[in-house]
Amino acid sequence: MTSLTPETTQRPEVAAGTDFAIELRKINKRFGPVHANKDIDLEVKRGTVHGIVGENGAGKSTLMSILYGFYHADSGEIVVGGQPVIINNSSDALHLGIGMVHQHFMLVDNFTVIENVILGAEDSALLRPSVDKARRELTRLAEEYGLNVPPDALVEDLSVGQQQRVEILKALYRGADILILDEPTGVLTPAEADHLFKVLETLRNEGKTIILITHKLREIMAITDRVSVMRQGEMVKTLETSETSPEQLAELMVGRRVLLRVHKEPANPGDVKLEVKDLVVADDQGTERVKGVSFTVRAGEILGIAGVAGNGQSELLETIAGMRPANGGTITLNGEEVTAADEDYAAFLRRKGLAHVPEDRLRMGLVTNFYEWENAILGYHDEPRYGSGLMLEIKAAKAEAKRHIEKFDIRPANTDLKTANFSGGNQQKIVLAREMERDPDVLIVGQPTRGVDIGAIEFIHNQIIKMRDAGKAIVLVSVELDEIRSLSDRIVVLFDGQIVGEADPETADEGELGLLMAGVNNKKAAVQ
Amino acid sequence: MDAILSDLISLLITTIRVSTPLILACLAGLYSERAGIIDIGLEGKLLGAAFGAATVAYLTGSAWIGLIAGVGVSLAFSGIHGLASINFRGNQVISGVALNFLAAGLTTFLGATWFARGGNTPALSGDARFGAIHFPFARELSGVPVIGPLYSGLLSGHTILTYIAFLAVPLTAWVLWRTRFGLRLRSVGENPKALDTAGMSVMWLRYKALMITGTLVGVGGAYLSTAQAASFSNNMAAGRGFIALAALIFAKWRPFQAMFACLLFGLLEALQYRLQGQDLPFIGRVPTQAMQALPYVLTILLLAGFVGRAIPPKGLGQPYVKER
Amino acid sequence: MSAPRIALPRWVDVVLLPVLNVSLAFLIGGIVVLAVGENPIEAVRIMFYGAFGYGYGFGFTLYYTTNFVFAGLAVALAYHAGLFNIGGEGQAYVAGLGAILVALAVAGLHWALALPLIMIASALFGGIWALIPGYLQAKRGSHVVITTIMMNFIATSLMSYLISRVLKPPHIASDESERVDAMTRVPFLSEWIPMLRNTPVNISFFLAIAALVGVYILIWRTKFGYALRTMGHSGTAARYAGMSNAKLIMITMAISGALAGMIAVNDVAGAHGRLLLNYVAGTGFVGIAVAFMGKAHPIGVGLSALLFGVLYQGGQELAFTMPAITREMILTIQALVILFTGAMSEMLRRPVELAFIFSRLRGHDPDTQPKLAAQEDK
Amino acid sequence: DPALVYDGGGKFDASFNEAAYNGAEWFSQETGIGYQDLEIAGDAQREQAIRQFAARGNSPIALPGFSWETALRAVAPDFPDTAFVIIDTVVDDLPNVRSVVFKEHEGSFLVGALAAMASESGTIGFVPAFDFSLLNAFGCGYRQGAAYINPDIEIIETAIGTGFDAFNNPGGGTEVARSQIDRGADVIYHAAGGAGVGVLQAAADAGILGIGVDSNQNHLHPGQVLTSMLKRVDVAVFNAFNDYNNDAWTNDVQVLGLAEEGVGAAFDEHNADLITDEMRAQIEEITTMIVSGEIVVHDYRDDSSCPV
Ligand SMILES: Nc1ncnc2c1ncn2[C@@H]1O[C@H](COP(=O)(O)OP(=O)(O)OP(=O)(O)O)[C@@H](O)[C@H]1O
Ligand SMILES: Nc1ncnc2c1ncn2[C@@H]1O[C@H](COP(=O)(O)OP(=O)(O)OP(=O)(O)O)[C@@H](O)[C@H]1O
Ligand SMILES: [Mg+2]
Ligand SMILES: [Mg+2]
Repeated sequence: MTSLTPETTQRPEVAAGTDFAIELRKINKRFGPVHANKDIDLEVKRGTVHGIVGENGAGKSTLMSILYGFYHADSGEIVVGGQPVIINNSSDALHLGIGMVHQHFMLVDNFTVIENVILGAEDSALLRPSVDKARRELTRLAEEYGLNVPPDALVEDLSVGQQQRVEILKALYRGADILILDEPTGVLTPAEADHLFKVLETLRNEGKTIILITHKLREIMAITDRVSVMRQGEMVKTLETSETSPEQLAELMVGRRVLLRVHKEPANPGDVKLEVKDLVVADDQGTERVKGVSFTVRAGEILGIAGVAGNGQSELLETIAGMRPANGGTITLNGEEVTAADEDYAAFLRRKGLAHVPEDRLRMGLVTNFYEWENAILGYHDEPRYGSGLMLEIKAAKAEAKRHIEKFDIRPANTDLKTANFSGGNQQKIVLAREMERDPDVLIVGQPTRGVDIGAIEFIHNQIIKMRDAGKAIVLVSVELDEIRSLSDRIVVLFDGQIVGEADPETADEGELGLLMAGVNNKKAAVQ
Repeated sequence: MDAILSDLISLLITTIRVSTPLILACLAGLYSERAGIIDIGLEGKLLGAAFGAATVAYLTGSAWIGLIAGVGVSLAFSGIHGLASINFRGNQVISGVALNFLAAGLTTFLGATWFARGGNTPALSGDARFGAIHFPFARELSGVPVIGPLYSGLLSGHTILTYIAFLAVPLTAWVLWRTRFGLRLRSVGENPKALDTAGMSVMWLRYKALMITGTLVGVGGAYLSTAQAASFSNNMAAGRGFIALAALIFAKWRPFQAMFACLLFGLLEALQYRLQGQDLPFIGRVPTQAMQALPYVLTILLLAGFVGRAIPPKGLGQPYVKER
Repeated sequence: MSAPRIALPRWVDVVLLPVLNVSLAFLIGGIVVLAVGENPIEAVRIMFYGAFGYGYGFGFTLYYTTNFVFAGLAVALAYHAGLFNIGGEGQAYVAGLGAILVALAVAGLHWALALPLIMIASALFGGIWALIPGYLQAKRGSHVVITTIMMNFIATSLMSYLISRVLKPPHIASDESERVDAMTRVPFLSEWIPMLRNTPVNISFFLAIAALVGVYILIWRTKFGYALRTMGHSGTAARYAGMSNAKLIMITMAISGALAGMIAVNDVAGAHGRLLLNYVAGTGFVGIAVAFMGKAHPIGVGLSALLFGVLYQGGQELAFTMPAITREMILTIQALVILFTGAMSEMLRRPVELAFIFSRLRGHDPDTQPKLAAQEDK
Repeated sequence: DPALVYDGGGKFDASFNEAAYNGAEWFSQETGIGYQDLEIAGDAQREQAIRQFAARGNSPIALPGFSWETALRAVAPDFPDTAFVIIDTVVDDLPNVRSVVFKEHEGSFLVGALAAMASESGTIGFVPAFDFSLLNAFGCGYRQGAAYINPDIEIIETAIGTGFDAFNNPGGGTEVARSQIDRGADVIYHAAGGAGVGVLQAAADAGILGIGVDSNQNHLHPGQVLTSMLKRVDVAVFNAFNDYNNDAWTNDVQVLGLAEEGVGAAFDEHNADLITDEMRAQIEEITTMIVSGEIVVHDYRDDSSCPV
C-alpha cells in the first residue's frame, strides 16, 4: 500500500528544484502468485518523452495502472512533482494531472466523441453546458495539436486511430500534464503513428510529460528522450535514448541477442493455390466493403496485402476463410471453387487445406475462457484424430496441444491453464501453432504480431517464412508496413475495398506504398 | 359510428389502466439494465411493493403513506439485489429469482400472520385508496361528441399513479439523454471501465440506478393493490414483472419504445377481454384460451418479423470486477 | 484495503463456502422461525427428519429431486451455449401432452416397452416447444428470454384448452385426462424397495441420474459439447471455427426442452398417472435456481436439486408438525437458500480468506510472511 | 381429532376453502374439540398429507375439493378405521368415505334470476377464473336463471386467465369486470375465488352490482353486492365432524341442492335495500319450483354443454 502523507487529491505545487514529474520508489504488486512488479524504481523527467519497453507480461501495464490509481500497489511510494502522494483511484490520478490512454481503449462505443470526452468531467447536472464547452475545447485542441475527430460521430464508427485520438483528447480535456500511453501504436497504421508522434512532440514542447509503452524499438529510438527496460516484473535499466541502440534494448528486454531483421531466401513459386476473382463482400450492416478484388497466390510465396485498417481487409479475410458470404465473385482453392455459402463453411475449407490466423485473436481465434488444450483444437475438433464419432478424445487433444507447446515454445507449458492467463504473445503462438501444425496448403494470416513483443515477433516471422519455404501459399494482411515488406514476396495495396496497386517489396519504398495506401495511384494516373 | 367510437375509447381506457403497472415496472427495469444489472426480480418487487402499500395504507388509512411503504419495500429488495450483484459480484439472474421467491413467500407469510386472511390484506376504502382524478370540466364535456369521450374518458379519470407512470416516460428520456447522471448511467451499462477510468465510482452509480428502479417499480406495486384493486392478494403481480421485462427487451431499452411496448401488451390484453366469447368475422367463435394467448403469440410474431435483433447494453449481467 | 490475496485450498471453495452459505440461509430463516415463536433448531431437525428420517419422507425427497434435476439440467445445458432458457415450465407442460397421448395410446402395454415411447414423446413435445424460440433466436434474432417467457404463457393457454375441452373424459369430475393404465404407468420404486411404499418416486429417478451423467458427457466429452461451449463463450470464435451458430442454438434448445420434458415422464406417466392442469407447478422456475446454484455443472445441479428436494419435503414435514410454519414460510427459506448460496455466494469468501491468513500468521507459516508485511503497511 | 386439508387455493381464499375452515371453527367452538389443518404446496403433496394425518390417528379427515379424489383412493383403503369426507366429487365405492356434492347450478340459477331482475340495462356479466368445468357449471346455472326471468337478456362471459393462478389475480378481475361494465353490464357474478374480490371491487367502484360466491360476500361492499351464491361447504364440514363426534357417521353420498339448503342466495342486512319484496317473493317461488322438480336446472358437467 502506498503511504506517507495523507493529502491526496491536491495537485502538488511544483517543488522548485525537482525536475522529475514522477518518481516511483520500490513499487511492489502481486496478483496471486504472479509478482508483476518487483521493487520498481522509476524517475520520469518533466517535459520529456519517457519510453518503457519489455516483453509481454513484463509488468509495464501493471505499473502504469498503479500510477493511474487503477490498481493499488502492495507497497511502495509514488512521488508526483516532488510531493509524495496516495493515488486511491483514477479520480485522484486525474486530479494530480495524470492522464492515461489504455492499451485497450476505455471508450463507450455507442457514445459520441463528445459524450466520451465529457464523461466523468461534466461541469453541471445538465449536459448541455458541458457539451458546448467540450465542443469549443475540442476545436481548440484540434487546432493546437492536430487532434481532429468529428465530435458528434459515434465512437464505434471511428477508425482505431481516431478512437485513440479520442482517448488522448479525454486526457487533455481533463488538463493532464502527464500523459501515459500504453502501446498506442499497436493498432495504428504508419501514417497514423506518424501523426501520433507529431502530436506527442507538440505536447512535449508545451512542457507536458509523456510516458510511452511500446514494443517497437524504432518508435523508441525516434521519439523518446529516455527509455526504461523491464523484464519479468523488474526494472532492468534506464538509459538515455541517444546512448543506446535497438540491439542493446532488445537484448536487455529478452536477456539474449535478438535478430531484428528477417532473413529469407528468394521465393520459389509453384502452382496457383488460391485464386480470388472479382470478390464483392458486404459487412454486417450491408455496406459493401470489398468491391471487386482479384488476386492469385502460388505455392511457396507470400502475398502481402497492405492497407490502412478499415479498407476491407477484415471482410476480405473473413470471406476467404469461409466465415462471411460473398456477395459476388469467386474463390478457388486448389482448383476447386469454394465461395462461402453456409455458416459452417469455415470448417469445410479447413478440411480442404486452408488455415486461418485471424486478425483478432481474442475475440475470434481463441476462446479465452477455454483451457489451452481446448484452444489447440479450435476449428479442428471434428477431425477423426480427436475421436471418431460423437465423442471428443481429450487425450488426443492434449497430446496435440503438448506438441504445439513444445514446438512453439509456448509459456507456461501447461495445457490445463485457462487461455486468458497467457500473455498476448503466447496467445498468438497458440493460434499460430494450431493453424500451422495442421500443415495446410494455404495459410491466411491477419496481423500476426499485433501487440506481441520482439522476441515473439522474431519467432513468428521465422515460422511464417518456414511455411513458405515448405511450399505453402500464404496471404499476409498487416497494417505494419515493415512486416509486410520484410515478409512478402509480392505486395498488393488495398484501398476502399479495391486493389489500387501492386509493389515489389525489394524495390518499393515506404513513400510509394504510403501513397498507394492513401488511395493515390501514380501508375494509374500515369497510364491515363 | 358512435357505438364503435365509444367501444374504441373504452378499449383504450382499459389499455391505459392495464399498461400503467407495466410501464412503471418496465421503466424501472430500464434504469437497472441500462446500468448493467439484469432485473429478473421485477416481479418480486411489484409483489412486495403491492403488499407493503396495501398493508400500510390499511393501517394508516392513507394511500400516500402506503405508497411510501410500497416504495420502501421495493427499495429494500433493490438493496439486496445491489448487495448481491454489485458488492458480491453474484449472479444477477439468480439474485432476481431468489427475490421473486422471497417476495412470494414473505408477503403471504407476513400477511397471513398479521391479518389472518391467508395472506390477503383487508379491503381498502376511502383515502386508503388512490381515487380517480377528474380533470376540470370533464363531467361537463362528457356529452360532447368525440372530444367528450376522449377528454373525459380517456385522459381524465385515472389515478395519480397512472399520470405518474406516463410522466415518467418523457422524464426518463430526458434524464437519459440530457443529464450528467443519464450519461454516466448509460456508460456504466455499456462499459463500466470507461466510467471507472474517468474517476467515477461504478458501484455508487449502480446503486443510484437501483434506487430509481426500486422507486418506480414500487409505485407500480402500489398501483396494483391501492389503485387498481383495493387490497393485496397472493401473487397478485401475476407475471406482470416478466411481461415488463419482455417489453423492455422489445423496446431495446429505450423509454418511449418501452411505453409503446407496454401499451401494446395492454391493448392486446384489453382486446382479449373484449373479444372472448364473441363471434369474430370470418373465423367464428374462438376458444377463450386462444384469445388469451393472443398477446403472447403476437409478441413473438412481432419480435420475429419486425423488431429485429435487440442488442442489450454491452455490460449487462457482468459484475464489475475492480482488481486492486 | 489491498490485503494480500491468498489462494484458498480447493476444499474451501467446494465444500466449506457452500456449507457456510447454506448455514447462513438457515440462520436467517431461523430468525424468522423464532419470530413466529417456534424453536429453529427443532425446526431444522424436523426438516431433516422429514426429508431423510423415514422411507416415506425419503421417497418424496427423491421424487422432488428427480424433477429438479431435469429442470436444472435444462437450464444448465442451455446456459453453456450462452442461452438463457426460462421456458422449462412451458416445455415440461407441453411435454405432458406428449407423455399422456402416448401413454393412453399404448394403454395396456408393459411399462418396460412403453417407457421408451413415452420418453421419446415427452422429449419430442418439450423439445419442439423449446425449438420454436431456438429457431427464432437462430434465424430471426428474437431474444430467447422473451420468447421462452411468451411460450410459457402460450403453453398455459394451450394446455388449459386441451385438458378442459379435449382430453377430459366425461366421467371424471375434475379437468384432467384419462388415467394411464396400471400396466403402462412408469412403476414406482416401492415395487422393489418396500421402504418407499406409497411415495411417488419412480423409475424416472434413475433417468435423472442418467441424465446428469449424460449431460456431463455431452458438455465435456463430446464434439457437440465442445462446439456448444465454444459458442457459449464466443459466438465469433464459433463462427471462426466453422460451427453453425444457428444449428447449435436450435439443437441445444431442443435438447434443453427435451430435458425439461422428462418432468412429464416423472409426473404425468409416473407420479400422477394422468395429465393434470398446471401439473408442473413452478418446477421449471425452480430449475433456474437449481442450475445457477449448481454452477451449471451436473454434479452441482444434482446436489442443488437434492437440496431443493430436501427443502420441499422437509418443509412439508415442518408444516405438519409446526402449524405456525406454513408453506409460504418454507418458500421464504428456499428463497434465502437461493440468495445466499447462489447470488451472494461470494459474500463469505473474504472473511474466510482473512481467517486463513490469520490462522497462518499464528502458525508462523514462513510463506505468508512477506505478504503480511505488506498488509501491515496499512 | 378431526383434520382438514385445504385445496390449492389455500385456507383464506375468501370463498371455498375459507368456508371449509369456517365449518371446522364452528365445530370447534360448539364442541370445544380441536382440529388440525394443513395447506399443501402442490399436487404431489396431496396423498402425503392425507396419509400423514391418517397415520397419526386423525379422524374424520375432511377433504374439500374434487382434486383430492385420486389421493383419497390411494390412501383410504390403507386406513379402514379412519373416516374421510370428500367434498365436490363422489367416491362411493370405498367403505369409509362420505361424499358431499353441491348443486351449484341450482344456487347459480337463483342468483342469475336475481341478476336479471336487478339489471336495468338488460346486460349482465359472469366472470369465471378460467375455462374450467366446475366454474362453467356456475356460469351455466346463472345463464339459465337469468334467461328464465328475461329470455332476451344479454350475458357477457369473460375469463380472467388460463389456469389456477387466475384465482390470484384481482387486478385481472378488476379489468375484466370493468370491460364488462363498459359493455353495459350492470350486474356481475364471479366464480373466481381471490380474483373475485377484484370483480366486486370494480362493480362497487362503478356503482353497479356484484354477486359473490361460495361464502357470503355481501358485507364486502354493503349495498353494492346484490347477493352471494352460498355453497355451504361449512355445513358439510361441520356435519361431518359433528356426526363423527356423535357416533352418527354415515358413509354415503350427500347431494346438497336447494332442497337440502346446501346452496342458496344470501340475504342479509347488507343487501336488504337491493332486494325488493317482489324479488324476494319471486325467488321463493323459483326455489319451490326447483325443489319440486318443476324447474330442472341443467348441470354443465353432465354433458359439457349449456342450453342457454
Ligand atoms: N488483473 C490481473 N490479475 C492477475 N494477473 C495479472 C493481472 N494483470 C496482469 N497480470 C499478470 O501480471 C503480469 C504483468 O502483466 P502486464 O499486463 O503488466 O504486462 P505487460 O508488460 O503490460 O505485457 P504486454 O506487453 O503483453 O501488455 C503478467 O504475468 C500478467 O499475466
Ligand atoms: N459516480 C461517482 N463516482 C465518484 N464520485 C462521484 C460520482 N458521482 C458524483 N461524484 C462526486 O460527488 C460530488 C457530488 O456529485 P454530483 O453533484 O454529481 O451528485 P449528484 O447530484 O447525485 O449528480 P447527478 O445527479 O448528476 O448524478 C461531485 O464532486 C462528484 O465528483
Ligand atoms: Mg500491457
Ligand atoms: Mg444530482
